[in-house]
Amino acid sequence: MVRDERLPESELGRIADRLRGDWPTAEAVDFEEALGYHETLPDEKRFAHVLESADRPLLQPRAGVPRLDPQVDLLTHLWEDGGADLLPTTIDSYTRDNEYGKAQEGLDEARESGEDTLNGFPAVNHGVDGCRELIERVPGPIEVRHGTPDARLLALVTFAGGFQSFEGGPISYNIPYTKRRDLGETIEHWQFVDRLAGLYTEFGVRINREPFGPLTGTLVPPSIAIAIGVVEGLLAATQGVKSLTLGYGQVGNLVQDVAALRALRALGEEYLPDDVAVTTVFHEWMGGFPPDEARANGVIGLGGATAAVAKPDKVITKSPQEFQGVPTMEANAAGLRTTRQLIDMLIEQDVTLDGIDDEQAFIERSTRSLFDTVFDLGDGDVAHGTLRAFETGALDVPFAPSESAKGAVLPARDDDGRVRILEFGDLALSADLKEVHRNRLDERAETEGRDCSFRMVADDVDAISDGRLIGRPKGSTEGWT
Amino acid sequence: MVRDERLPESELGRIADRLRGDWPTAEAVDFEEALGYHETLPDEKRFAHVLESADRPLLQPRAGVPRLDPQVDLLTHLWEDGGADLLPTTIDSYTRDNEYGKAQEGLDEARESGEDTLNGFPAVNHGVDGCRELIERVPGPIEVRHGTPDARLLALVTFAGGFQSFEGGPISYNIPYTKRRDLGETIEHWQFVDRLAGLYTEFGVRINREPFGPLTGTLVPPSIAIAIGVVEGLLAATQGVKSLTLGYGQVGNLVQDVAALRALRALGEEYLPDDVAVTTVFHEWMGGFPPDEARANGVIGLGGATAAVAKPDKVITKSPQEFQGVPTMEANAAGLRTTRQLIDMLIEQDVTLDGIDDEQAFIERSTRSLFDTVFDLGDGDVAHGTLRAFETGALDVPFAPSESAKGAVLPARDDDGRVRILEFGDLALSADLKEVHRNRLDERAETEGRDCSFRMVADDVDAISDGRLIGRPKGSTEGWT
Amino acid sequence: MMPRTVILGVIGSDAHVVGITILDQALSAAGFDVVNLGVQTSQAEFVDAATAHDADAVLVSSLYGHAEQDCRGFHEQLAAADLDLPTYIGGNLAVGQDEWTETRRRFERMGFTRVFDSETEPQEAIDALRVDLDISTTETDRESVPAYT
Amino acid sequence: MMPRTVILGVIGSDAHVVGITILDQALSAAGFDVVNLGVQTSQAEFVDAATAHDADAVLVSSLYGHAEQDCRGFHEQLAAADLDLPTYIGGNLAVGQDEWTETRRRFERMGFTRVFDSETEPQEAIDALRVDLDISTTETDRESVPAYT
Repeated sequence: MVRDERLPESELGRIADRLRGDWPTAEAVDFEEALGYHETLPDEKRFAHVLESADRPLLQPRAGVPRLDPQVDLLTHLWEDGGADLLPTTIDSYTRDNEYGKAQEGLDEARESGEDTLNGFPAVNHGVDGCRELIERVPGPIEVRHGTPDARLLALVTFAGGFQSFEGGPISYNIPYTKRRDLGETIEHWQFVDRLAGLYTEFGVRINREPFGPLTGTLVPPSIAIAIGVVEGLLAATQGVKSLTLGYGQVGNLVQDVAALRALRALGEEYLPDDVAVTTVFHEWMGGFPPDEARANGVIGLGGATAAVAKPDKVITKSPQEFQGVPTMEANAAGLRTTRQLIDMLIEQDVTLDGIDDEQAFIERSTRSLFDTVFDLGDGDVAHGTLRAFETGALDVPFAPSESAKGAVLPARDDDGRVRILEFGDLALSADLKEVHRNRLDERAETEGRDCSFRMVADDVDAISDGRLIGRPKGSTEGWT
Repeated sequence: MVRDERLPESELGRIADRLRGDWPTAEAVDFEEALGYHETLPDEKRFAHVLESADRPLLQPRAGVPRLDPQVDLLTHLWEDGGADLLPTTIDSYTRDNEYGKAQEGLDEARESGEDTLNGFPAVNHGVDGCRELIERVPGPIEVRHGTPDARLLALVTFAGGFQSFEGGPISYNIPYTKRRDLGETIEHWQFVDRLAGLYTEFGVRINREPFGPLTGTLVPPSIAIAIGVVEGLLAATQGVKSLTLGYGQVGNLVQDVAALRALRALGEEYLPDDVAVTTVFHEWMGGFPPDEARANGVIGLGGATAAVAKPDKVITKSPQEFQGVPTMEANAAGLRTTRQLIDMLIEQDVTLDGIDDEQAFIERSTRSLFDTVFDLGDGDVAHGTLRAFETGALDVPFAPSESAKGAVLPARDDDGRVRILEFGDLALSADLKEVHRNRLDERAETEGRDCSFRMVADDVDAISDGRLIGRPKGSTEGWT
Repeated sequence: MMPRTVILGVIGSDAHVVGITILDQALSAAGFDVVNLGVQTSQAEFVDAATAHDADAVLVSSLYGHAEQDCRGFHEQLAAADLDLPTYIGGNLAVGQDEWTETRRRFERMGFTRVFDSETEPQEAIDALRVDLDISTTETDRESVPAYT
Repeated sequence: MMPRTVILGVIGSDAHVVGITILDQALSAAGFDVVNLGVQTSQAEFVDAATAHDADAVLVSSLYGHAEQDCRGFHEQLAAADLDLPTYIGGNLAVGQDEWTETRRRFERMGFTRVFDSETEPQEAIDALRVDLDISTTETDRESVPAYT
């Protein structure tokens, strides 16, 4: 049974040796040699250093193409024309499924045809040398962003390849991404990733780890996102990770978003050990975008304004082409610059909003309720408690495809546009907290002259892409999307 | 000497008769026939009705091309694809200089070549029938927007042509637009325009009048803009105008902009007669735009967010192509939709900002100080007082090209980005009010480690187009621009 | 009369979960017994669930554009398991610029009783089930559950 | 020694007022007596003002792209009025894609002592005036006025 205990070094080595057989490039991984390589990197390519020493929110886009040269060009464009402060390398879907053979076929095809047949950069296939070439040819620090439930080999290769930041976690890269992955097994897999990051850290190479805050990206109540982020942070800290970036995805209500980011930072600093440097990342709206670049720019604008008020350490930006899928690099850079303009115009202003403290206190109480239940269910062990909490529905994620989650929680916006909970399932919130959610949703129901029901949820899911925040009734809800 | 007295109807008729000689199309103007025409217009084309009965901020772009068919297409596009609530017809520069002959040449050339050789719609040349065709073929209410110091003939033709809203005023269309126009004469010219609007109003055709709030569009302190708007409103009310829209141009500081719009509404309602319906219009940033559509969208986004919080009756939108001059109709529509998305996402949210009340009180005290001086200088006559106030510099507009204004006032942003006054000239602000400005600018000077000087002004003028709000020193100020 | 049982699932390797979650809620609220198989459901899982639960109808969802491949042979499998019941499919069924009428006909020829596009409201599916399963409105209305349960 | 007098104005029908306002402030702060003719100033107005104020230098600004036409014959008029003094021009002087060096040479050939682009800081013009009018830095520094006067 999985426990929140540090993976012994012998076990780490044993697993690493087994993983080497999974794909030939893993053979080139040599921990001591990799330490030496990392030491050659200048400060401006050390991810944790850049992030933790920043005095303003840093901007980071998403981006990944299969071949090395185009990936260098793409990241260089986002750096130079977009003014990105931090860079990403998004990994392809085959790698996320550990299908390195298929990724190789895609990469070979891309190299032959010049067309991108993969939706990201297959870092394992590029191997240690390919990763290092990318690190060397691109001017900024780069994070591995992926969505891989079992990311052990990916971490092994990319850490040796010079990457110093790695997104994901056992809950956040399982529950929202897959149907049948066993959560206990995923926790074990991420203990390996985190232990490896911890080992690099012990030897002076500070690897930044970033749980994926937005989860399903669809109206996730802040307390759920924060509780899961803190749990993943604790699991990582146990393995020796010292640089943690906790994440949160914009819901679109200014007060709730600012309050949530403050709660995230406060609870992260409270729950995580003192020697862990906690930073925060704000994801611009991850739900459906309007099918119109002008309106999409409005959504991005609100994201930038929220970031300027909340001042997270990092902002993950969206592009005006979000609706159509992968943006051109020009659109991706445009999203960065629109966000930058709003932040730079607003950040020196004293913008103090009423109601932040109350909302923050409510989010913190709710998060504590969830977190304490996890802790209790595990008899003090966070790993075990997490498993039990998801089994019982005490911890749950709305719209999660995973069989490991009950998926009984349903969110809806209140009359002010804040995300509340309509269906709790067995979510571990006390009666008084549930009462607040119900009252707020009843207020909305009264405003709209209809009952609280799944219709609100359906309307809210589509609202922003339809050009508003709250899914007020107008007769068009969608059932099959 | 000009006095704030209602123009006798005989005098109105005499001037109208004289104007008829200025351009042949004026012959077709028949007041009684025009009243009958206006009565045929449906409610949705009655400007004042639409504006005054709205329950949310209405959006209006700027747009004008010389020929009728393209103007119909342009406005229809902005209505359908931009979702504009109110439409504009921007008049060409020749008409603004009363050069109807040159406007005719431009229009003829445009008709022959199919290329737009004028920068707007020459409404006088199109005449009553041309205007009516435009009104009939376009789905929404249309305002005449221009910049004409002597707009008497333009008003005569466009009112008869079915337009029910008319921008401008004797100060706001003189001081920021021309060098040598006599202010007293301009006041007389606008008394004619306002009296004509008042006469239509008496006969049931409510003509909406809108003083041009942004003035020079360059860091205009709110109290100056509001004082001039109220003065122009009073002059219009004397002539019988009952529908007045007072304007204000965004300076980019959220708290100051919201406070200014509230002060504008409060003082407008206080100073203007009870039977005048006062509405407010917020202009998105009128200063220099970034030479980059993505960053321009950020500026527009902040404008939309400000509008959502301040809730003016109307918003004049900008386009992402603002930097390059006249936008394509697609870019113009995009600016509308970006603004709309921000407003629709934010307007139902309870966004209450600290410091609004204090800033509003400061703006109101400053405005009263200016307004009371105007009143005193005129021995109770606003028209006369305005002339004397501009002569003495008691009332002044920064960066005004006009010889009728002292142009001694210089604005600069404080440490929070709010527009304050660095050089007062003879501006009629009491010592305690000046002290506030000085203290705020001294705070900034200390932050920046430099003295308060014209360098701050130069840096601030360029700041937004350079991608920030406050022109912090970095060694590049521009002298010749 | 017993509530009717409907099987719900997203077919193939499609992982779009929002629509089916809302459909589940809507059907439950309308009084149906819903067996929600979730995302990434195989044809065999649909057939097994329909047999095991003695289902009255099967509702298939597909959002990622591969519905035609994923549903090939589905009705033959249902028939092989002696299942004769209404089958609905809904979602993004057309790839590219296909006319909707053409798309609908193609899926009807494959054996689906009804074909819905992605704009369809849950209520339409509920109304169709009432017709196809011969349920009177009063009956299901009596069965409907409040939202907070 | 008396402060030096400089004539300032935007030539032609150009109405850009911001730059000249700031230049006025900068020159005044640096101790010059500034005669600011404002926007839309004709050649004759420049000449008359230089004569009337016994000016030490003339600074011409042009932002709207018609500087060359607006300045044609300007130096001939100055000479006719027996004015021999440094003349500067600055602003957006090139139309279209002209090389800056080419533009600068063209205005120098017309008789301007110095030619500045629109990115030029006021301080550069001040420094140039000090050189051209043979003013020691200490002298003007002593003359400089605080910002709040």
